[in-house]
Amino acid sequence: MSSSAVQSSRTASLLRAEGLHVEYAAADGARVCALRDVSFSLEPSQSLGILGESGSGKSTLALALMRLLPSNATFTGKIEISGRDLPWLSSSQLRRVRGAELALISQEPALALNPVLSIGRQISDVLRAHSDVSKKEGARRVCEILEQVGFEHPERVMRAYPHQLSGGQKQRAALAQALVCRPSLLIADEPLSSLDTVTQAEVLDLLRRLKHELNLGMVFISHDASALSTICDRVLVMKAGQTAASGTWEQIRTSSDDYVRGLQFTSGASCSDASSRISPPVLNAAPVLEVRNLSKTYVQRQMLSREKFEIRALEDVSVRLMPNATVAVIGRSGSGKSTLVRCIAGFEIPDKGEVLLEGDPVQKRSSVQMIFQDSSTALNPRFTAVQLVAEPLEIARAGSKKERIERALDLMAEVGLEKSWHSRNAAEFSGGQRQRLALARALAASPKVLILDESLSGLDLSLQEQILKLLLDLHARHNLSYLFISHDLRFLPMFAQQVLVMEAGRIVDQIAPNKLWTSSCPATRLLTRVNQQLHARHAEVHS
Amino acid sequence: MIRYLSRRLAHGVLLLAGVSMLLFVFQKAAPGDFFLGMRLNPELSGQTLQGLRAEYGLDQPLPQRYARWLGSALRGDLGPSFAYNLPVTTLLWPRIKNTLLLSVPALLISWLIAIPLGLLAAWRRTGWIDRIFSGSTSTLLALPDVLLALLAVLLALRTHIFPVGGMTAGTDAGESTAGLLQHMVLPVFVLVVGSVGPLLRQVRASAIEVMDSSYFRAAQGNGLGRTTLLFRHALPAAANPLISLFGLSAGFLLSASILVEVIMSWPGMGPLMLEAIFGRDLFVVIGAVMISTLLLVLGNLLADVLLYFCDPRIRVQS
Amino acid sequence: MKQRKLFWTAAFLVGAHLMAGLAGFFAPYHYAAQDRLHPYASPSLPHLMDCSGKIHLRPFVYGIRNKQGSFTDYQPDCSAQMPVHFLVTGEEYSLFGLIPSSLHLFGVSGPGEINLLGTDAFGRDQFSRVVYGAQVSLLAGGLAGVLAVFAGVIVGTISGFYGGVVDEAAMRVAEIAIAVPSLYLLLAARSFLPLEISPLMAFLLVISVIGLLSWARPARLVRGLVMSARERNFVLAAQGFGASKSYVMRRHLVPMTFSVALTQLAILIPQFILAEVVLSFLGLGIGEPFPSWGNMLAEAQQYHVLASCWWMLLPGLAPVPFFVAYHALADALQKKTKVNL
Amino acid sequence: MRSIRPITPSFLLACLLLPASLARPEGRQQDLLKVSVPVGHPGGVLVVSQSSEPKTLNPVVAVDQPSRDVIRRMTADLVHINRATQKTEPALARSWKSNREGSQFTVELRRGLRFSDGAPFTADDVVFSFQVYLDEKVHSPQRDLLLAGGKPMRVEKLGPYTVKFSFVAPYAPAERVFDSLAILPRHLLEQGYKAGKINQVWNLTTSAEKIAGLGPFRLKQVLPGEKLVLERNPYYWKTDSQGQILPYLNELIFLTVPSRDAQVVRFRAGETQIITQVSAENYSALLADQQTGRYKLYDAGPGLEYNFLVFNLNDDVKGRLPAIAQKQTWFRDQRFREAVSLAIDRAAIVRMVYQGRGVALATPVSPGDKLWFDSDIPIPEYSPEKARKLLQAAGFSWNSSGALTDSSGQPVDFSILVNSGNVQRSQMATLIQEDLKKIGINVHVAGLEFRSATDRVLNSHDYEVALMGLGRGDADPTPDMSVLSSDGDIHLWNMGEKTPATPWEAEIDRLMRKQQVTPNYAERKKLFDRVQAILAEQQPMIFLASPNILTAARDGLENVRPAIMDNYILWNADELFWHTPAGKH
Repeated sequence: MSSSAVQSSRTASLLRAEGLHVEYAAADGARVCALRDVSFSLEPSQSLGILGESGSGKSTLALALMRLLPSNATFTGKIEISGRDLPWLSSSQLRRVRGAELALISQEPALALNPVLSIGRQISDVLRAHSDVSKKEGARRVCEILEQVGFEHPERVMRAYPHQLSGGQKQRAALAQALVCRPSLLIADEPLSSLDTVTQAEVLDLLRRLKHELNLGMVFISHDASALSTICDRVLVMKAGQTAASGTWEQIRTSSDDYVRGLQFTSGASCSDASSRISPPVLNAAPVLEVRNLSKTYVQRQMLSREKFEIRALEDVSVRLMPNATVAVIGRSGSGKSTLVRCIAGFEIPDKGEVLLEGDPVQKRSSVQMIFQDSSTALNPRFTAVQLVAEPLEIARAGSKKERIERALDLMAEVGLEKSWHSRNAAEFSGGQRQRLALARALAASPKVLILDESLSGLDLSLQEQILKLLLDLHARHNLSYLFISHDLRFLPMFAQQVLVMEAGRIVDQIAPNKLWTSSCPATRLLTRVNQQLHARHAEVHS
Repeated sequence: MIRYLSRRLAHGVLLLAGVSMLLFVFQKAAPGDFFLGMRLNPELSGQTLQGLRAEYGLDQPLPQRYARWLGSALRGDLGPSFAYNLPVTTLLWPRIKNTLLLSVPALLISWLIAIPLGLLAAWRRTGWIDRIFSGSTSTLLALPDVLLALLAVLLALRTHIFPVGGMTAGTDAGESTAGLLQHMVLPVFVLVVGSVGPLLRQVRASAIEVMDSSYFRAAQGNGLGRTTLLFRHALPAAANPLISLFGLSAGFLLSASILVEVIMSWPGMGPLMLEAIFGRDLFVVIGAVMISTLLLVLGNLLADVLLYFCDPRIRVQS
Repeated sequence: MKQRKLFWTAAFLVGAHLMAGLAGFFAPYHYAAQDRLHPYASPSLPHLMDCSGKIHLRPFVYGIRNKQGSFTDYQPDCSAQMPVHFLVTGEEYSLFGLIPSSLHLFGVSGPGEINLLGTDAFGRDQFSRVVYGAQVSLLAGGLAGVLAVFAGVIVGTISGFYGGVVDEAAMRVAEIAIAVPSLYLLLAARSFLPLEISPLMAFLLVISVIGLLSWARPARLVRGLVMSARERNFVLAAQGFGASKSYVMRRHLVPMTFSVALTQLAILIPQFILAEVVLSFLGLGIGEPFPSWGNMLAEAQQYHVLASCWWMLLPGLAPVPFFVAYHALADALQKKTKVNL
Repeated sequence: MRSIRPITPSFLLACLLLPASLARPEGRQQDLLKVSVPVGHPGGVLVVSQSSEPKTLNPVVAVDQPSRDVIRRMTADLVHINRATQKTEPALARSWKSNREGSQFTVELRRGLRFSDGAPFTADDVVFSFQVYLDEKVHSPQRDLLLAGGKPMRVEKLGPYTVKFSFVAPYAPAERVFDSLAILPRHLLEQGYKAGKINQVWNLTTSAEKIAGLGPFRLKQVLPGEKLVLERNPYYWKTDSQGQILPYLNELIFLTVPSRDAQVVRFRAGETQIITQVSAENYSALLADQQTGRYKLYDAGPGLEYNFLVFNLNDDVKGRLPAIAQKQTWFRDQRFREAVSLAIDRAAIVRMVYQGRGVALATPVSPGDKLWFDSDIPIPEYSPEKARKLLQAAGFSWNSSGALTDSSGQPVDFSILVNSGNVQRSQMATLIQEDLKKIGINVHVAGLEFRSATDRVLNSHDYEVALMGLGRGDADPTPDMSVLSSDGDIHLWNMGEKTPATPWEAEIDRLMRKQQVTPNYAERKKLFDRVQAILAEQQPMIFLASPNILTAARDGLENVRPAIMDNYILWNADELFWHTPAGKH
């Protein structure tokens, strides 16, 4: 550390990247350019945000900075860490830099920790790789760092294995592992995206605190401008592997580039515009969907163990969904939202209670359709777009094959997909397009109720907005009722008539969306507070 | 744990029963019985053979014979060998010992070779090292055991460095460990060469899976040394399928070396089994398969226990 | 690059199988043609220089004659020079058992024979037998492999999809199928076949039995795959559209097992090629006069062959290029599978 | 490789045993048998390989060759067939007298002999032994030979050293059946016999001291699956011309080496010292480096094994197996059978399969059977032309593609069933397939493993033609009756026929029955010659060839006189000795 300090005093830069260029050799021999002439620099204890939509080359940048690119990638460019030229380091020199001066935490903390090694060992291995400490001293330092990242009982965590920790805890453990050798630079690659909002806020807080305490330089990669804005001094916006804009937040905010703007703001106007088109729910009619006293308990049995674990996923949950209405269900992950919708969609059989569609037990399963969070998993990769959309028709044996294809093409057009894309595979569509495809296909089944299970949360802000608009359109045109599952409260006011808050398998609060922020229910208040924290800057801008 | 183990054991018992029943049926389906082989001896009359058949109960209907065998098997008596006039258990035991003497070291050596080499191959996954690796493992797999054993015999015959077969020198009484080791070298070598190919591929494949994972990349990103990475991080994480494979291989401890034993005249299960199968020495075959199956069951159980200790996801309650 | 590798391995395998199919053309002699005067002749490689040191442009082989007082020791006969010709007419054969032809890739003119890999106990040309033997060995491997995978996919899909009692039962039976030695069943199967069918048919039937019996391993793999696949969102979605079980299995689950099945096939076929060797070694392989790599290698266990006729071991190496190709194919498929899933 | 140890255990043992055997405990007179063979030195170990391990050491139940080979070294018989001369000579019986018609024998035993555990040998042991062999409940394989006219012989003790055997009818081979009938020690076995457990005694787990016999060696140790060690019996009853008690060797070790080829490999590598039987091809290979290998090869001439094709002439296939029944119309035609015989190149079989070390056969009796071979019967010549003429005469013809067809236009083809485990016979089948193609007969070779093939021939009769081999264990025609007589147990071509189907079969039956009760050798020979002539003419079985008995022994082993009977090389194990006393190779 001292030597790097000396060097950095000369060059005065913690990280300098010049002309980074990365190409991947694809399976068919073609070369795909993932990063094109990206340059930036970072001073000690500064933090730089990298903002961009998915596929813009952010993660490639992180890997390139760590020199961890896969073998089919070719890299050119210059990376200097504290004045040392990273690409020219030998593998043993590189080993000494990694973890000691330069550390990485990545997107999915669950995948970043070795599942079969204890947390303590994983952290102390890093420590021992870089300094010759005794076992006892090592354990002490591990304890210390675990405490620093906010664990109350570090000794217990040291003995624990990754699967015993929650998502936030895992991310904190990963952070402890990255920081145990006191690196001067931390590269954080979408550290929040797989966490629920409450945890996101906690981790973000922690990062802010550590940055100050440890004098950490940080490269923070995210697609979420509002989260970035709470932690970064400067920002670099990426688009298709290239720098689209860079500078301070002020400069970015005033950018005239549509792309750059789209990443930061939702044009609330268009949404409210759409919401005005929303047809009012028929309140006095019979509910289209009624869920009565649903209960579901999972029993987990451990291999080699006699004990059973009961997880009460749902306890006595009742929901009424009126025709043309939208009910939102919010709650932390694990609160039972998913189980509820899976029971409604018929993928799970509840222990108790019943699901009624227009007053009768669900007869035709296709009347309730579900849009999954990650649409790529909901579309068979072997099917072409038109096959996907026509599948419900094929199953229902509706019309001739030709008619089915025509109907499918029409539906594609309706959700905003070009008809000429009909022979593409799902993988060839972008995230937003896939979500549209999933919608088209759900519509093909002529459903009455559409369940939107976190259907927006995987998408960039601008895309979220577009899909939302589409949803509102369809709502009116197809006489749909929505059951909307989310942990993000931003869009709720424009969309839902009622919000149900779930915690630990129960519905703890039923409230109108505009009264969310004034609710007295602790669970609701936690959710609203966290949302506010995360999107503070966003809110600022919005106002 | 006890409940789990007992469930597995119950499966094992079911398996044993199924296997034994099937063998009885197969045996019935294969024409000729043990005593048929004596009929071409002009000195023996058909009557005598009929008498012998009756003595061993071969003239009774199949279900009855099975029931009788099952009854005695439950008491630990796997029936008599027609050829040896001995209880099968007495007959099998020394040969099982001899076979294990070959197959256990071969198994261990194969794993000891396969693990570091497989990890290394996964680590250096591109370029000529990988090409040599996959080419040579394919070649290893392609060489029939028969050819390997014959080549080993040829080698011994030409060089006189190693004995050409057997377990002890003809004049040895069989007590000398050095002599035994000398006789073990070639057959164990052949077995190792014959079995290391698939293991290497399996280790490499499992290790690659781990090395492609983000936690491995993260560990690399934290600057861990190569040995630590490979043996402390990759190996335990890649162990699951390997442990299952290891457990499975227990079932083949008695049968993997049959051909090698026959060609190199090792006094193990191989020659006995072949003789018994072709000679329709029913209870010997059933006994041997039963013990093999038992090893399979125990091997799987062992694998489960090993998994329990190696994989915290199974061990520790969440 | 990987695509290219896949292409070349597949091309090699297709070519090699075609060569086996066209054995009549590539083999200079019929597999059963005996030369009773020249058993166990060593390989005769084409020369360019004759005994007197003269160089010839056209390669030739020498005839052989018995050494004094021996049936199986030969010396080259310098007086009988037999030039090698390409695309010669020789014995009649039929391509794929259909098209009669007498064109051979190469042959020699003269009284003797060209034996690139020597001759066996009946003076039959080993090279021709290796080429013809490929037909049997590859057919055996392919047939058994396809049957095993086919049965495995069916059982595995059903067992993985329905789960519960069906799955439990199927897996217990699979355990038994893995535990029981097939040798016993083979004895039964072979003995039940009528004798008048040709040894080739008999053998193929026996190998089919082996194949059908080996369903357990692929079935387990497919089952695991199907079990996870049936929880996938698009399968749930299809069920959400009201799809029947058979629809889900047919349209979604079985196609998902294809790549695993293909990979298994590439792994199993070599195994069955080796199984043929073991069968032959035990005397349960294909009967005379049909050659297979296994029954040719089995001859080498005789001491005199082992000690003095090294070329009789060569058929044991014949599977090597096929294995390398099959494994490369399996690897490439596995990689592809990973990308797809 | 092997270090020379100063004192080997076996050498030590020799030192200990030698004085004991020289100083016999009693001065009583002993009837020792003096043999006239070259005199040798005592000591040394001989290692021999066996293709499978002995199954039992119990002479009463042993049927397999390895067990018999070992048991015959450990036990002795009353009358012994000299393997070299193929004639009987005294063994435990000092002398015997028979009555005129040859139905009663009075045997005088040697006196003062002891079993290998030191217990004395008397007539009681003989009577006990025969009681066991003849007991129907024991199912001893020896019993069948002790029946004459379907009735068992009677055994009476006339004195402590005199026993009388009587058959209900004259029994020509009586002397010969005593050969290899081991005399059992009553003191060790009577208890087991009375308990009904005689079949279970003396198995491979029995400890050495509980087993005793009158043979040259006794059990020392069994290593299961691996080897069996015999040691010198100090109480043996033969001496050489100088009065040295035989055997010379201290130990005889039987090593289990599963395949014949592996046996040759072990021998070649110097790990065994003799091989009981070498295949002709291996013999040639060994011959090539006889000098460097320091061993000698022995060709004892044609043995008693005969290989043949047998046509399925069973009557019971009619209706049950129509395809075969149809082919039987060809098989029943003597001219067809003879044509097939003429088309087979026996010389090629001898040359290709036996490397010239064998003989072509016209009858089941090979020239190796010194007493019963009939040199007047010619070997069928190889002549496809004659075969074609004969077939034409029998109404067969050839179609355009050269295939033989019968009078109804049906192409003639059949399958030859062969035991696929036997390399030589498989090779013969391949050669015959090629030969018969030349006269237009398409032959399938159907290789089945031994028991499946045997089951078809003996039980289900679901075969067309089979290629088999049988061994004539004893150079006497009587055991051949089970094959040749139409009521024989393995009357292969027509099993279980009630009455002879053809006149020539009736004639064979009559002749065979007659020879069995004719005591005079010359008369018997005439009768059996006639049988052979009928077989050669009718060819219900087409006799092919008989291999020579080929053996090998390491240099320095003396008195090796391989014979074609029993264990070809170990039959005089008591006389074998190492040229150098230590017996090191």
